Amino acid sequence: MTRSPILPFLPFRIFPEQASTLAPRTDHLLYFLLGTSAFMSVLIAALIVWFSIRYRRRPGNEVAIQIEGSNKLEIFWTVTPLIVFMVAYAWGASVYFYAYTPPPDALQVYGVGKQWMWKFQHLSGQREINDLHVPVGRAVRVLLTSQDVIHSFFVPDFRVKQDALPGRYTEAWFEATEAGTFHLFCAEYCGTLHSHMIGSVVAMEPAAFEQWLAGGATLSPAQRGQKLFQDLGCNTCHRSDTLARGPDLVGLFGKSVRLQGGGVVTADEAYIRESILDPAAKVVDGFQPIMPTFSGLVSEEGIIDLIEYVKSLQGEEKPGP
Amino acid sequence: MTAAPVIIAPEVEENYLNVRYGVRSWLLTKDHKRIALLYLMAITGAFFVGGFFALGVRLELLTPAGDLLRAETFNKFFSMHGIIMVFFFLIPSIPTVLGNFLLPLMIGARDVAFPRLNLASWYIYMIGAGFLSYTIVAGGVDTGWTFYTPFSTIYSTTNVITAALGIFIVGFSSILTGLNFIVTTHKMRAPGLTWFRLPLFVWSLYATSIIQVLATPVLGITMALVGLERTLRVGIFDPSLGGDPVLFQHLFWFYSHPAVYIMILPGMGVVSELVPTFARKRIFGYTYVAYASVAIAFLGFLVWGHHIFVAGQSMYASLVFSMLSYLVAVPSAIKVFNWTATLYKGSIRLTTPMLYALGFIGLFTMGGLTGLFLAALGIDIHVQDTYFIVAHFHYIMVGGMVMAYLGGMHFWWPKISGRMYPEAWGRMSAIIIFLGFNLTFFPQFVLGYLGMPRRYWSYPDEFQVLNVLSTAGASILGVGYLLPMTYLLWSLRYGAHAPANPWQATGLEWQIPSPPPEHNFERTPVVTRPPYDYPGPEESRG
Amino acid sequence: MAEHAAAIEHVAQQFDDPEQQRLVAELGMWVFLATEVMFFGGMITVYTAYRYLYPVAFAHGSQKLSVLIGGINTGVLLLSSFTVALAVHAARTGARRLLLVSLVATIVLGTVFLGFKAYEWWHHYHEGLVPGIHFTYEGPERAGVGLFFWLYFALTGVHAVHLTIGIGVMAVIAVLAWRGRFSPAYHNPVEIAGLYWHFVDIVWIFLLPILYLVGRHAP
Amino acid sequence: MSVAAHELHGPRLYLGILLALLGLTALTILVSYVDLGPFSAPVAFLIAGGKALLVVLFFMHLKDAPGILWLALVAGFFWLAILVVLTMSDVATRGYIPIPGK
Repeated sequence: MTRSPILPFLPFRIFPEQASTLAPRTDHLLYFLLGTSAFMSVLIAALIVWFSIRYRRRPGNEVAIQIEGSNKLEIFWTVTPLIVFMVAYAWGASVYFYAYTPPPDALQVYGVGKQWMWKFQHLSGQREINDLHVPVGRAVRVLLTSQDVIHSFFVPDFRVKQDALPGRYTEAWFEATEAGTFHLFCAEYCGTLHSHMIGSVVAMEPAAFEQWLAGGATLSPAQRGQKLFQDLGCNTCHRSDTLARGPDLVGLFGKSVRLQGGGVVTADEAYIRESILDPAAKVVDGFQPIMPTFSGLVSEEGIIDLIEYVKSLQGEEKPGP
Repeated sequence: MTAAPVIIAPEVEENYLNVRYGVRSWLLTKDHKRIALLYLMAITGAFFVGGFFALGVRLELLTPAGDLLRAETFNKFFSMHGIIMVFFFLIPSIPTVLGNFLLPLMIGARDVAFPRLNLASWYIYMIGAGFLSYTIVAGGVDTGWTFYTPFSTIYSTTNVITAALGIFIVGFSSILTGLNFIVTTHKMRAPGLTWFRLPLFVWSLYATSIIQVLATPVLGITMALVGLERTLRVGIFDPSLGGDPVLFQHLFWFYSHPAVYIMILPGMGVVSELVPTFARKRIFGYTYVAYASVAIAFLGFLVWGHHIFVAGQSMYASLVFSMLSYLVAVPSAIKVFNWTATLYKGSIRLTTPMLYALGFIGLFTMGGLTGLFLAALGIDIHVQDTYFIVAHFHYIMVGGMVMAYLGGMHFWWPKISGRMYPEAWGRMSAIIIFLGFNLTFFPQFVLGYLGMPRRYWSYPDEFQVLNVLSTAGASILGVGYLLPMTYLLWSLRYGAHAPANPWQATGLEWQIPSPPPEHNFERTPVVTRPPYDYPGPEESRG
Repeated sequence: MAEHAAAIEHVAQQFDDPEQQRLVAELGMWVFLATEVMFFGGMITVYTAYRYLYPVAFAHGSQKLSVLIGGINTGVLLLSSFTVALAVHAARTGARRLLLVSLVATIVLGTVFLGFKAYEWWHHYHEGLVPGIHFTYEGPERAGVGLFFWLYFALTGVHAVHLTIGIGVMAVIAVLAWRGRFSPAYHNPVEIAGLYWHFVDIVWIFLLPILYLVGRHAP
Repeated sequence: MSVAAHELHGPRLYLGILLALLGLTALTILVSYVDLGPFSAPVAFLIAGGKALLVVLFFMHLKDAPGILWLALVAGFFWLAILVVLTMSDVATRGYIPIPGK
């Protein structure tokens, strides 16, 4: 049984641990709102109790003193809360921006929710179910999707939450500040064993994490992606020579792509995913929409592998112009 | 059985209850007062069925392991609890019972504008309730009351279609009641009863009706789309067929957020009647309280996006919805301040209805203030979909709305039934409910911030102490609700006969006998004075 | 005076006079129409979102519809609105013959509209354009085209249900008119039913461009 | 009495409105074949709105109706605008910020 460090006589905690860089930011806003709310609640309650006693009906106070109202007071208690609210709004928005803006050097992990488990994929090859190992002191970016219904990635001690939606990528990030094992919950109701879709985020000291990464690694996603790329026959069209019927993918990731009909799109994870599942949606200028859909043929994890493979094609320089 | 000790045998006047007898005279009635009683029976039934499911949920959560109910059953229990309480109790409760009974009386009319439509609304409600009863008997539904896609459309194996149909149908009952009240308020007021002489309960009913008329059809069409999607699987909210599940959430919350105001606005209206009556004082800032109702009804439509801050909504939209959410808190705050100011220099009697009203102000204040936490984007990320949310909306819906409903029921019980309820029992039950409520739901705020997600059948051990407290509170709350039910029924036979105006209140409804005659007013009253026109001492200021 | 008495006879007990009754009925209908706007509004929102997400697919889908039939049907419905306006005029002036003729013409026009609509639907079915039941479209943007047709059937279907109800209401009004229930002093039901009919017409006025006329100019 | 309250609209006026409506229908169909770029949809809605306004004003007699009926009509469309605009404020702004899902 864990006890609260603030009120240790209670048999339960009051605030969760602060185990990420986001947690104190969220909590400071909470303290501000708690303070304001406590003040208001106590004020209203005290006034009600005081008036109820002071102005109770009794001989000598059978008749009330009639007061119609006061415009000054009304304006006062309209404007004052509004100012406090706008402070809370701006503060909340700034925490929100922090919570959803990962630093560019963040370590990337893929997370796929399915009834009723979390599957994680490290870029170095480790796959985990319901556990997520991360290093302390380094930002971790979790790219989320779902294989069936909506789930939600929730780590209370990090104050992080983001729904994982089928058919889309969403993103959460955090930077753990202390080593330990923290609850990972699914927070969006997802069916019968919703409450069993829980796991742990294990934050490890960087050295320990490196050691963990080295052990038991199989093929990396990019390597698996390369194999899948060949198995599915993608390389028959996506190639750099003159037989190419689809765009060459080398050096594609992160670049802007000109589309048929004049649009421009950045080749990010979501675009590559869409191009695999719904190839006709955004066709690259100069190519025919002949690619068949791979929807139903590739699992969400397979798509992740393919995306990582396309990303890995980044470094190889094209031979000659 | 001994007869009740009747001290004076009062001359039984003809009233709406004894003017006609027999089942037919009730089931075919067009009298708004009798329709109110039909609704009272229906929603009381719904309340206790919904309460039964709540009991199951709370008992299961007594221990961390899922041991009392199976997971499937637990999920059906909280889903049925939510669906029944929201659509079949909270939304219809005050408008259809107190509203139906009082609106024509308060504005000096013989009936609502469309009496036949009013009865039809009740039958539509009963048909919807029939579909929902079938759903329960056939094994329930496990989607939660929110019916999120694609779970509800593809993955759930329970009776989603009949439940959606029940909600679709009961929605029309709500729409027609709202329509009836809007037209009644506009066109049926007694001579001299201008808008700013209306009781605040009428203002709040009017604001509620606007929401019912404009928001409910969107829920109807959304439920219809869910039902069709489940039958035909065409992909309207299914990402694997190109649909967008977040779009469903937009449509759902476009109704379901304003629906919270359908529940709470009439409650605010009741409190705005109770506080002046038992302080024997004009309400502080009448026009502000009146306009605040309309402002809440309007702003309440602009904030639904705060339910989906972490659901994949764009950052831009979240910023907009967060700011709008803070705006809707302002008129609510205005109301709380005005009620409190009304007590100042009043002549206050802490009767049962007043205890409920003051309890409402306290609990609503806490519910509203915790709403500010949820509107703050940064905190919402953490507490969304946890018990913090559960606690917050129970403070508004149960602590707020149900307290107001019970306060109103006690206040107007003499008018409705012609009998007085036992005052000592009334005060005791009001206090029990207040304490039981806080014990049930306050620990849930802490649970939520600690991170316990809602709709969990089992949970990690460290959450147990708070859950035990909550379940203990729930059993006290349960007793608290059974008490009024019992003594109000008791008073029907043994209660003292009520005079026309037991509280020396000012509204038009108190100028006629208790219970009222069939057509309310012998001759149409002419209103010449503002509402809450309580006497002051000669030297009164202002 | 006799007319006034006839009007008084129709006043329900909760009203003071026929004028109040008429205003109540009118306001009730308009509030109901506001509800109806929101009822269609839910689908319009879904339409807007998906048209934004799948602009090309919506153009493809729209091109599969027949502008000719859509145009003719718009004409038919506008004509029926005209006959309803005539019917209300006839009721106000006590022209019973004109009232009956206009009501029957309205019913006939409404039925013609439904006939064309049914023909269109039958045609779509044979072309395999009915999502969930018989959808064989295999061109580009299959998902978006499917959503377009799903919305097409939802919108035109709900509209057709409204029109069917309208025809039923007009039939009842026609029978009442035949029995001579209406007079210049009392004809609320004609006015109210007319408002409803015009609303159904207005819905179609918006459905024509959003369903039939998307991306017509595209190659 | 109720008749006197209304200005009577003759069948001739109705016929004129009908012809205008049919003309606008033909116009909107013809215009849809012209490539107006981003203006196609607004023009189509403008014409549809004009047609609806004609029906509302003359066939439904809102021209001479008390303000409260106007309020009901405006409320319906205004609330529809709230629903569409705020929903699109999400749907149309996804991906403005280069964070997946935001």
